[in-house]
Amino acid sequence: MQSFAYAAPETVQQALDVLAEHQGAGRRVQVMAGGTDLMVQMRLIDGSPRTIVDIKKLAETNRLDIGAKEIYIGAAIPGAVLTASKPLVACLPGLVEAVDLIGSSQIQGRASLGGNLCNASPAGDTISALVASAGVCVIASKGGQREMPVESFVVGVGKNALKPGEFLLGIKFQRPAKGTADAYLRFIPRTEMDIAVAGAGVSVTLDANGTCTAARVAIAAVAPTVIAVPAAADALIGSKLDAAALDKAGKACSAAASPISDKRGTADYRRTVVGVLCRRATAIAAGRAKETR
Amino acid sequence: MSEARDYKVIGTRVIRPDGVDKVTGRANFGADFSLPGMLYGKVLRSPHAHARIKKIDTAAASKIEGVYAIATGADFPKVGHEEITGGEGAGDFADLATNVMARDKVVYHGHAVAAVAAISSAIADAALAAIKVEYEVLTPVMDLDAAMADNATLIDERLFTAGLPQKPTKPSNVAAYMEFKRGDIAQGFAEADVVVEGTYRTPTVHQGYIEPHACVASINQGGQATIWCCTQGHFDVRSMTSKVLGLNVADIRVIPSEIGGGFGGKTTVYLEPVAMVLSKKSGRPVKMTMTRDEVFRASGPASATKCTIKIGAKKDGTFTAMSAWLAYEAGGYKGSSMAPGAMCVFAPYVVPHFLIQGYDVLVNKPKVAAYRAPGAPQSMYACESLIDDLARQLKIDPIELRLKNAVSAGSQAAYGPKFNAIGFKECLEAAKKHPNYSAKLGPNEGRGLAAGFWFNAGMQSSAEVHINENGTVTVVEGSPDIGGSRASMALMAAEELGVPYEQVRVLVADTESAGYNNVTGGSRVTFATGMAVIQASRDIIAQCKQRAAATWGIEEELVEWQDGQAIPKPGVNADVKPLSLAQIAANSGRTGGPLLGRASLNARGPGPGFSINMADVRVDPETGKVDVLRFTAIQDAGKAIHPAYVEGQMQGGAVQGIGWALNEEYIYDAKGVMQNAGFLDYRMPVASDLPMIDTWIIEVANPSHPYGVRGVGEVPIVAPLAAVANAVRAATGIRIPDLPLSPPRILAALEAAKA
Amino acid sequence: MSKTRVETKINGEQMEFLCEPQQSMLDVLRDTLRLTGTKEGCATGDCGACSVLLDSRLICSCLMLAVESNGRQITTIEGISRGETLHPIQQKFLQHAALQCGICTPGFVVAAKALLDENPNPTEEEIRYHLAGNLCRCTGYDKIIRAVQDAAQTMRGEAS
Amino acid sequence: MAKVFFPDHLMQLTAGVRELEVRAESFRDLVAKLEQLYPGISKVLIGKVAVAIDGDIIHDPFLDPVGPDSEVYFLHRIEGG
Repeated sequence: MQSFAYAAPETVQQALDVLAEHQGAGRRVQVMAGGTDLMVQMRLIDGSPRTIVDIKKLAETNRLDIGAKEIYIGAAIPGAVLTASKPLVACLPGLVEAVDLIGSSQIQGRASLGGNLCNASPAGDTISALVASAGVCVIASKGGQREMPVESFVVGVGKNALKPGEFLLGIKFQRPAKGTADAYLRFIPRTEMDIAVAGAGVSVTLDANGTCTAARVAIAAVAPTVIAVPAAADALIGSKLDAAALDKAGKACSAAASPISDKRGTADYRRTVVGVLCRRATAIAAGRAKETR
Repeated sequence: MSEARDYKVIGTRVIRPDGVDKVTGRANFGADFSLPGMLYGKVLRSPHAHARIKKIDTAAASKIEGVYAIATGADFPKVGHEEITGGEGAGDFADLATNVMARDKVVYHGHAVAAVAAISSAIADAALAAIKVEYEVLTPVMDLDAAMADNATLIDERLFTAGLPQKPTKPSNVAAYMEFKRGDIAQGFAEADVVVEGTYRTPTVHQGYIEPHACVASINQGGQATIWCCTQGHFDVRSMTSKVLGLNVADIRVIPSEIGGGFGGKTTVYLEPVAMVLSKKSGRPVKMTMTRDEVFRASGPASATKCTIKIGAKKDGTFTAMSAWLAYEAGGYKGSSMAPGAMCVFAPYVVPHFLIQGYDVLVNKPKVAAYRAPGAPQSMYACESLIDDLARQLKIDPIELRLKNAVSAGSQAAYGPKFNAIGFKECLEAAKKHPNYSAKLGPNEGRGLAAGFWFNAGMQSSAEVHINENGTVTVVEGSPDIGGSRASMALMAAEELGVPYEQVRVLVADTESAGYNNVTGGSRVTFATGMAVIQASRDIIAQCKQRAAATWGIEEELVEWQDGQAIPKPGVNADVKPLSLAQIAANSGRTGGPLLGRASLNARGPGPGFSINMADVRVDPETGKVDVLRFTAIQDAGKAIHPAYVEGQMQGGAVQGIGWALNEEYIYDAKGVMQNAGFLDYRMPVASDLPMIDTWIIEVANPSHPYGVRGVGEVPIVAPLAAVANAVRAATGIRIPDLPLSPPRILAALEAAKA
Repeated sequence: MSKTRVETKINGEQMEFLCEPQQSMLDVLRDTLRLTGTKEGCATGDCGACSVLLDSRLICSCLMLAVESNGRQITTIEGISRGETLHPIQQKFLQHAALQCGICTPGFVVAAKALLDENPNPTEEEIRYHLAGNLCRCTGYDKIIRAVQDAAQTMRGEAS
Repeated sequence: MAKVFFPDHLMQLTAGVRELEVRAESFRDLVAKLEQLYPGISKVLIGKVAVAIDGDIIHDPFLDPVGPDSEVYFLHRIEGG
């Protein structure tokens, strides 16, 4: 019988070696960043033995870089560190909002952006914010690093595009230009501690006249994966983000949604509310974009 | 009996005696106890909501190294039918026995079918996985409509409805029918200018105590056993375990730990008899704890209900007739809190003509247990919602409408007797004056108001008061302290004896060290056990007077007790100095031995409790989300012994009620499997969901208690459901009769109203 | 199953224990080290009863592997007060009757300490959101919030 | 004489009588007199129901005094949570 094992490599190469070795031996291997989802899964869903590879000790998964051109967020940085980073909040307030919404203060002490993304939940709070801000996954692979847009990283419910032996190092972004800002809103029945019933991440760019020149919209918990909604972005681009444009974008989100009914909400409800969230998030992003202009 | 007097310590906000241990982590709760050589017990639970057990194969599990005992229904004795002489919802010992461990049939998802004890919990898990159970799966019956349908699948083929005027000819899922009536209901409705009617549903909800059930049981080869557990009633654990296992009561010692919440849910047994069987078979102590998932699936939630209420009234608001049709889910075994629900539904009002019909109905859900004022929140939610609609229709202020019909001393309660002094009108008058009743509301905001009621309970209690050699005091009692009752006991002993509060310590003792006490429930402890503490303290005073008289060589009648010392009565010509409790205690060996006061009683006259709650909410018209902006709880406590803990009961009950109103519910799939058996998706209120909960304590003394105490623990959960629902009605203009008022339900109603 | 040896500093004291790789910090604290002040309410990170500080950061000990604590520092409820005096948060919980059954209290005290160490003057809303991961079913939170507000004031050196 | 009131669910035992007057000194005495009127009723009245004597609810009545003007109501037992 396979038993549990735990490894906490200190370099990327060591981590890749452990993955290769254990997977090669036919063992089940699971990469752990914050571990807040993994621990619950092991308790409630599948407690079967595995090798747990803890990637919290790697420099690359802990690096937070706010460069002049590029932003890099290590995959294992706990939410509490990201929300406390003023430069990051200034650049990507919507993403930080999404991070901040993952669980309680206690969860924030452990849960990471990388874990939330790799977990690939349809309701993952950060994923739509990452898509809206055009995040790119930096993946450690046997042959070196490879990159992939967040949009194509999540491939199904709980499924990501990592191949055996790979793991996520971090996510990078173009530093938002002047006049660009993001926002993320989700709906939950309480004020905290729930999984999103629906969510919307929006990034908009405004020119000097207040006209929207670029936009990205992504919605959560209304389809098997977080999805980008180009039709909603199109409704915003070229407008002054007036009520009519917001309404059109909201309707585009509702139309793009293909939700299910479950313990967290009905399909009809999710479809309606995701449109509301898109509108409200866009208004927040627009307000922020004006301030940065 | 109630004595008007100036109190020295009663009514002060002292620090509770068990407080330091609780803020430092020293206090030992149910799962904190361990014994050397202890095994870990775990339960295999049914994956089906309704099935016959055809075969259980434990052979493979028993071969696993480290497994010391396996138990199934075959290891438990057959228990005959016998009513459990508790209150509502308690049921039958035969049902209790099969609820603890299924025999031939499982009646809910999560029902215990086997248990193992192993050297570690990991090995116990492996052993559970190796037990093979063959089931014949039956159709689950998951709600009242399905259960009460003519051709319903029967959960118990031998169950015939009790209480019907005519004996039923065939079995059904309706375990019991009950009727209460007065006057002529048809005449009453004929006299009405306005008749309103509504049907309301409430979901299955859980008490939500944060501490899962836990125990350690150890039974020796001679049949003598000790159980350490978290319970609201260790004497009940003893009696129930002895019945379920056929053991001698005197052979079972139950030691209560600190208890991490109960709210009625820890008034029965689940793990204790199982741990005993495993301990007997293994010859070692066995520890069992429930996971949160097990707590939701396999302890005792509160009934889902369907209630139809009809009210007839004159134009001026006077009620002429009321009727109620109430159906309560019991779970897989009979015994819901339908009867108290039926007795409470119209209790706050004077009604000349009424008819109340109640049904106790089996469904394939866990057997319900008591939950804070069991039965009352559901039926009174329905009635108080309808009264709100009636007030609107009659254009009468909801407080005035209730005042017009409110019961007061001398009114005949719908459940029978005439009320003695009660504080319902006082609560209504206070609400009228409360600034929150006239606070301004903004757009999409609404205010709701509702009344609450609970009988409160008396029952059996006993207490001892020991005077230590330096005059300090130890109170020994047997009512597990869930909400700070040791502080109240110490206050009452200090008040009587005339000593500082800090000199009194209180011990909740085990079944072999304390006299018998009924369960901590029914809001009875401060009232009844407190009465025992007062009487035991008076026993001490009588003894002290006698010792002082003997010391002074005067007649006992010439001594009185004042401010903690014996003094000669005014006018008595004796050249003596007062004797303090400490002096008498120090001299006790010379005057007849240690000072030991005792009292045991069956407390009569627990004063009924009333409340008024007001909620202000804002409803987001686009998402249906409800935010509670203000909440005001006004309640008659009779006399608040420790006001901070009375407020705490009011605030905690308010928030449980808010949760019940807004988001809490058991969600089942078509196969009868609960989908949200965890705190993540059961959605109890969290700190950021709430405002401060404003409280006003009203004190209309209960004439049957020396200090005027009424129970305060249960009333607080009754009114919030309708207060919140009425506020949502006011904010949206729409009456949504079914709880919870979750965002999808509200948004759907808003959209339906638009269309 | 081979056990792993872990060295960690708990409440300022260097400790060593053996654990299995999949064991949670909570299980080791309670079952191996007998530090039962840290409570289990859900074991899924939803109730906060198992709150501890990991290198002064607030976490749920049920969501952390015990092996991860190697070389780290952990503060549990047993380490909040030192010596003869209670921490101001503990004192204020007692004064305000901010506990009824007390099972959630250790988690609240630890979480409140994490908040006030970081933010000495939080608003009511900040306190409520910070403590949203700690469930209490008895108090309705009112007196807990007041106790934390009062403790903050005391810790800032202001008269309450 | 004390006034005695039965709830609907006990009226099957009293042949439909809802209230009557009984001279009794105590609850025990009262039940003994009711037993003479309605044989078999004492098995239910002692141990299975609660009683309110002059508005005070008593869970396990037996020796409790009943006054000449007392009102005695039989009730379903209530315990609580």
